[in-house]
Amino acid sequence: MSSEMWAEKYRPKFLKQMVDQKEIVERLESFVKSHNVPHCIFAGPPGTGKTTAALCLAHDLYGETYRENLMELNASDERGINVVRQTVKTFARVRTLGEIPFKILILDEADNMTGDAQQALRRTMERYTETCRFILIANYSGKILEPIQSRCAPFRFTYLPREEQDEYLKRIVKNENIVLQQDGLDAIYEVCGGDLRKAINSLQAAASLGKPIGSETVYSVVGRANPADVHAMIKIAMDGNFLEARKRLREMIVKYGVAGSDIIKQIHIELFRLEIPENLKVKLAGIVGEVDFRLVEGASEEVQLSALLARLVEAGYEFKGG
Amino acid sequence: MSSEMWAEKYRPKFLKQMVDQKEIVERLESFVKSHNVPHCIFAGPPGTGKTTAALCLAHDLYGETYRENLMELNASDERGINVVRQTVKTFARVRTLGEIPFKILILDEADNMTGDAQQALRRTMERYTETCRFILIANYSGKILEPIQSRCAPFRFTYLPREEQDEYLKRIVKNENIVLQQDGLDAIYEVCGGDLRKAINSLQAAASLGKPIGSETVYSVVGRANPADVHAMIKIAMDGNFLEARKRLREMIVKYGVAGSDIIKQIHIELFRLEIPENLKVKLAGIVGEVDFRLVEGASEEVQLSALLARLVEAGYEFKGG
Amino acid sequence: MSSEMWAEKYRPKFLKQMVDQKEIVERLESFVKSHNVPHCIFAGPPGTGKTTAALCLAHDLYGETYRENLMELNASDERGINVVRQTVKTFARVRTLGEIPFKILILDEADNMTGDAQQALRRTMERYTETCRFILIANYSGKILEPIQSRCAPFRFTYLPREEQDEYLKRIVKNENIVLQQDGLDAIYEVCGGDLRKAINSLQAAASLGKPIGSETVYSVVGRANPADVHAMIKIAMDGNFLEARKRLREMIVKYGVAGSDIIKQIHIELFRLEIPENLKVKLAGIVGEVDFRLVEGASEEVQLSALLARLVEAGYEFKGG
Amino acid sequence: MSSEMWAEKYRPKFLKQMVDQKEIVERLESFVKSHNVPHCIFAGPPGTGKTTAALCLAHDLYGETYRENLMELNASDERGINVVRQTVKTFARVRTLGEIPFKILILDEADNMTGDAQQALRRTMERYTETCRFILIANYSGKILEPIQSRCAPFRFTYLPREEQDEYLKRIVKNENIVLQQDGLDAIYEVCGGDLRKAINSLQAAASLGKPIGSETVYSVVGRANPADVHAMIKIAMDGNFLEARKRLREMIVKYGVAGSDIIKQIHIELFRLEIPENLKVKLAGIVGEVDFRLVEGASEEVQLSALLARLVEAGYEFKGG
Amino acid sequence: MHDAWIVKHRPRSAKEVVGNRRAIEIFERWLRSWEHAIPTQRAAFLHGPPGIGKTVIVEALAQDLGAELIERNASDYRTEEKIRQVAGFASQYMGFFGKNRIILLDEMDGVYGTVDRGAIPAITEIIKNTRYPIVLIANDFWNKKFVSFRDKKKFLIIEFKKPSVNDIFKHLKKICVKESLPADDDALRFLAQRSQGDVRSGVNDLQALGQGKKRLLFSDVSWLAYRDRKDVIFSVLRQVLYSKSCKAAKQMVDLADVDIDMLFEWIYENLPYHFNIPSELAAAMEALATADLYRGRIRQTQNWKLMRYVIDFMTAGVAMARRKSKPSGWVPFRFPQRIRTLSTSRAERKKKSEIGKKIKQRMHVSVGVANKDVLPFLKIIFESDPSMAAGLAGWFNFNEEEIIYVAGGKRQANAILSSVAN
Repeated sequence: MSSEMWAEKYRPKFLKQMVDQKEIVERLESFVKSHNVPHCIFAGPPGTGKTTAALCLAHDLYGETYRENLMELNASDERGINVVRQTVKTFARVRTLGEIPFKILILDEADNMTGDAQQALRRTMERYTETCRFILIANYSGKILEPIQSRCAPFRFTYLPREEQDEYLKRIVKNENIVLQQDGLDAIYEVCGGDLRKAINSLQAAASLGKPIGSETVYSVVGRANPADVHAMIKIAMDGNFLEARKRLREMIVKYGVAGSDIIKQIHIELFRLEIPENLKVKLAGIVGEVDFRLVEGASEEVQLSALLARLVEAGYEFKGG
Repeated sequence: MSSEMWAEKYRPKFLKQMVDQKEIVERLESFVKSHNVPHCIFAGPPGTGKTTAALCLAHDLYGETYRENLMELNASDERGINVVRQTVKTFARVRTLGEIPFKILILDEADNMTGDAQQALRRTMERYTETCRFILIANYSGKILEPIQSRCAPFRFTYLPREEQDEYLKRIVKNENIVLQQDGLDAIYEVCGGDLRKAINSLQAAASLGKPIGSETVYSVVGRANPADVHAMIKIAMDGNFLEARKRLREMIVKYGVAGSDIIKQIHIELFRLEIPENLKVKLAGIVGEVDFRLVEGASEEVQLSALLARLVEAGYEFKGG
Repeated sequence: MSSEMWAEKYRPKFLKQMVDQKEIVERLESFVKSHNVPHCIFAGPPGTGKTTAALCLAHDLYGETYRENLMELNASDERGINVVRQTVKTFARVRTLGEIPFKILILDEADNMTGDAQQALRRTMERYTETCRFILIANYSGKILEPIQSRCAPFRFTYLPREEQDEYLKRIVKNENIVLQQDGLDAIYEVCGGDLRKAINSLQAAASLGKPIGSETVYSVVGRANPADVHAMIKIAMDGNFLEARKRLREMIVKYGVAGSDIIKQIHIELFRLEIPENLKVKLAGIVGEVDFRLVEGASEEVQLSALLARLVEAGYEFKGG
Repeated sequence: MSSEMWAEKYRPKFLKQMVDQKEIVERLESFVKSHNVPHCIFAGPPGTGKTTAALCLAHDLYGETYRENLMELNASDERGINVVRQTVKTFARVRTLGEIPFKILILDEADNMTGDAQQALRRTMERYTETCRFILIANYSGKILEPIQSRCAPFRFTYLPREEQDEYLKRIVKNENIVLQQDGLDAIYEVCGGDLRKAINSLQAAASLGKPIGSETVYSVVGRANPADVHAMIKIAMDGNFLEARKRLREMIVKYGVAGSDIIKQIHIELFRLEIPENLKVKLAGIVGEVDFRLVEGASEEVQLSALLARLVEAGYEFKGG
Repeated sequence: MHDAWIVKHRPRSAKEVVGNRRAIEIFERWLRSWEHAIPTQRAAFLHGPPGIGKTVIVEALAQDLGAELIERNASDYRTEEKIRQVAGFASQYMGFFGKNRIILLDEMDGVYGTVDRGAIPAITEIIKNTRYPIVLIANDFWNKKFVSFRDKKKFLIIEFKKPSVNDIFKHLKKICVKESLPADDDALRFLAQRSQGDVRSGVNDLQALGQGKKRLLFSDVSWLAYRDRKDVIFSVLRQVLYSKSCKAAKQMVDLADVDIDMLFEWIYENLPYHFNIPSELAAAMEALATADLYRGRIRQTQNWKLMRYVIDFMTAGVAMARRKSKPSGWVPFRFPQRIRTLSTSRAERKKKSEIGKKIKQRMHVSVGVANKDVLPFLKIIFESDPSMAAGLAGWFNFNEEEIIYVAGGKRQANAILSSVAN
């Protein structure tokens, strides 16, 4: 098993290699052309290429020496005010040698910074604006202070459409010489949505088993239950067979090594695929919400999931009764 | 894109430039006239001109050298007892040279100081009262110890009325040569209330996109969903169309890059604009509160938001049924 | 505005000036007469004159040189074992020169000392008993080790009765030439209970506005909502008028500059004064507590306060319905 | 008589001695052959040979000096970020002397690590990947961060099938010269499922009684090994004797150190075995779920569980009454 | 005249000490036995509540016997080194005048339990070789740091009890005579009762109230605040359990100045005895559980303002649970058993975790798993099969104490221990 991460190996190096986020790529390329980059905010869900875009931008801008003119910092790692105050300052203070008079600092998970740290960041951005441009990466731009927002050009990244993700994965499959079955591909999309990084990581983990990759492999590798199993369990419970449903639940937990909170999420998803009246779905969604919350608070998985099944049984009665 | 902050650029420099908070300005001008300033507390919500007023006062009092006779400290930055004990003492100890025998120290976010720090502050205020006057800036004066309150003249700042804020923004719009549509103006007020600083910051961020500023731009820039969209989603849910409401919700999250917890806040606001009976509002307010809390505790956003919609659907049934 | 603190200015200097705590004062006077003072514990809530009594005792005992024979230490300031071990020993070791062969050491907030520090104190008290008498000042004597309690004569200070506090304030009012209306006086008592120091501080802060002092002034100065307003809001909510209650709540927040969490505290107080069945009060306390906790956890103030009112409305329904 | 715990004495030393988990053993042997081991995750329920497999792998890899090249760490004993940062680093930093250029670190109960600790672990794994390979042992792989999972080869251990467990036990029986009756064997499987460690411990404890081992013996041993006689406690409560039930509860918690969460799980299971009407069971299950939830947040497990006992008393009373 | 009365009227000889005649007699006999030879018990450990004359009796007897008293206090022997300096020398070498000598180590409670850096072992060591009687004094003999002093063969353990109300009354009366302070018997009896056996506090009160008076009347004393003792708790409890209004139930807590956590335990212990209707018991326990929930939240968030809800539910909440419930007859209030159980089992829990660590080293499991999945089976083996147990004890490297623990008692462990010895 190669120790290289595919997510790295197949990461685009230049803006023009980026297949997705067309509109954004265009705006970034115009920055490269003009040799000028404003402070930016890259906002959007995980795995949509925010960091990749920032790295490509730097690569295109500085060429092969881009590593020297670029710094990546993770705000949530060493959260707090000191990162900003010190590391950032040190980096920003030193002038660059090349043609471009400024460096680029990528601040990942910027929306995880405390308010105080953001205040300090704001002052730092202001002071070093000539020698350093900031690219703030965030899931939610709304969590970044407005005085910072008002200094930055905003970019919004969105999830990859299914086809683009599939294409991407198939390219890897071909290159790595592995076998990915259609149901495996479906399972990856089911589990990862449009989060490309997660999809590639899951593919690599599944590939490490050395077998053709089908849906079971994917689910087991990511520690998620097979939706079909979850579906079956819900049905059994709603048919009134509490004990059998509980057995199935335990089996799934053992078989896929799923954490209780993940099972809940899956029950939530399956709920909406059940062929039951919508008002029943509504009711069940409420119950799932309650149990999800209790698990977050640290309640016992076994007790709470059993309680959930009991509620499903009840709902089943009502459904048939009413 | 200019790197100057408009909130700074358009900040009044002298008391007479302040268009709002008339009564307060008058009292402050009388201090300037008498060359005497007591310790003060400026209390009120963010963006109502507290710091501006303090700076203007100093400017009017000392003229162009006011920077030397003024110190700004943020109590929450370097919170705790040491700020007070050391920085404050050092500053207060040095006598001024000019006509006015005292300096002014602005202590921002004074209500964030710990009780111990405030005790120390109290002693410092007492000791250096001849050479230094304190202006404590706070959101809530109630969080300042009474022994300090009883030493200070209290000033209460309130939100700017809509017209004054609009006027302010329009002046900037004209000066900066940008286009702000009426619905953009409305959106800024919707989002910022009377918080002028926030309004100017949002305007500047929206302007950075280089397009005429309409409501969509504003909402997207500040990471808030368009109230009309939220409103529509609630209505759909209450009409019983759970799945469609859920779809809308997801779209909003992606489109505006809004965090779930922020959507909750908006649902809360829209709730009170719905044309539904009051007892239904009561019920929904309780539900929104519950879900808001669950998200704070770290429950799954997707599960909880579904649960919330489910409760809205239920409420809709009841409303029509009963 | 004078910078002298009224709480200091009007503090009694001699035991005979103390108008309250008659029985205790009488005992202390007999100590003075017999030139003998045992170790004492002065326990009781803040602002009931414990420190004042100790200072007066010393004054009466030593006359004008009392400062040399008296030491005040705050146990919580430099908490821990070292205060006791070192400062206290140094002071207690030096004999006095006057007629009285012992000094007096006032140890404020003695109930904040750690167990270890108290153990060390116990020994010190014993060893230096001939040259030094201790007056331990505490809110709760229960937090002081029994072996120490057993070495001390206990005095419990209680809140000033309303009339005595009023008399006190009226004296100040007359002296300072200000106008205090009856409802202002009532408001001070409401806010400060029998805490005289707090009452005087509030009076001084209110006086600084330079207007006749009514209840509104007092509440606004101390950043508390008027209990009558809170009371009315609860009643309106429990009568089922949700929107009106919410309007009132917002008005209070703006009018008095109160933080939401402080409003909750007041609702909690008012709730036990409502004329509703006793068991309903417990239920409401549960609702208030839940919301209070949610705020502590960082939930949205606005959303949660609405939820609180909603729950009150519901409780009102139940009450009337059941 | 032997002087070892049988679970250790009969623990396989080499991969080829492992009779179970064939597929896994095969993959591990291929690692040994290639002298290369990737980071691994061993996931699966307790007593399925995860630790054994890791130890065997190391033994086969390094031969008799394997102790020096292997480090065992238990995340639940030394939870938190510092273990990872420091202990791990120290170990990983020192190069090995032998043929194999890396050491092996076994991290048991890795799913108990906090998110922060796992983040730190991830970085450590990355940095020291040349000199140290990690085997993470976990019950649920789903609780391990994705970036870590994607760096590890996943292995999923499952419960031993009945025949393999039987074979294992019979070998011990023969070797230790004891008598195990068929019904005893059945009972062990009944009680232990496929948890081999528990099965062997039960066998050894049963053997210590010095009699041929039948089902009676097994049940009695397992019963005694489980100090929480929750069944009896529930009965006592439902018979109306709250004080005695509370006494039992206190013994379990204080004397035997049983965790409250284990007691409640047990109560939940016993509930469904009670001879009471179904709807009462459902009702009680709801209450148990509620208390389970509060158990986490409350200060005292005993108080919370006592409240549950009181509810059982109430239910028992109603049941008999109605 | 400036001395505090507790100093001024301190007993000068054993006869003047209030109460505890039998204890004093035993102690005196032991001290006198040193005149003939060094006894096997080289130290006496006097223990009992504060203010009943433990230190005083040592001083008085030293006086009576003409012995030199070397008195040391906790602050003098926090470390091994210090204790050797102050007591080691004195215990070996004679003074100038060849006088007898008593070494008093007072206030042993103040010796740090865990961080005493060897003070207690050093004291035991000095006692082993001392040539003069050593007297140790503490309030709480059962504290686990004194475990090494519990051996009755090596230490004379004497418990001092609270003197009777009558004894204290007489003592106070004597002082009044000396101070020429006429006093009502009622007043003195009230003070005696109030002192709850603490003679010193009784004398203190007498000075606080009587000094400078022409005559001490009952009305002069009755207003004085109670020290925080049981009867305060009792009246709060009664009010909490039987109040008809929230206000009344809550008020007591504010007025009575008691520790909230302790009060909680008292309510938790006693509540079930005062509710005889199951639904009301359940409601009351529910209220208490809610109060506990807020205690947990306070612990978790460190936000003390939530304390108001703890108080609401543990007082008003409990009181409002009552509809018709009455106790069956008069039920005395009981001391919280949980506190007692917790403190007695603390040492045991620590032992258990030590054993868990040893199992962990042998069996590749965490301490938690060791205690849950291995120890219970080990206990059965240790109870049933001494020879297998002996082997395992060796394998795990258990010490004697641990073997006794796993075997469930000394008696059961004997067979194992003798087998280990072989």
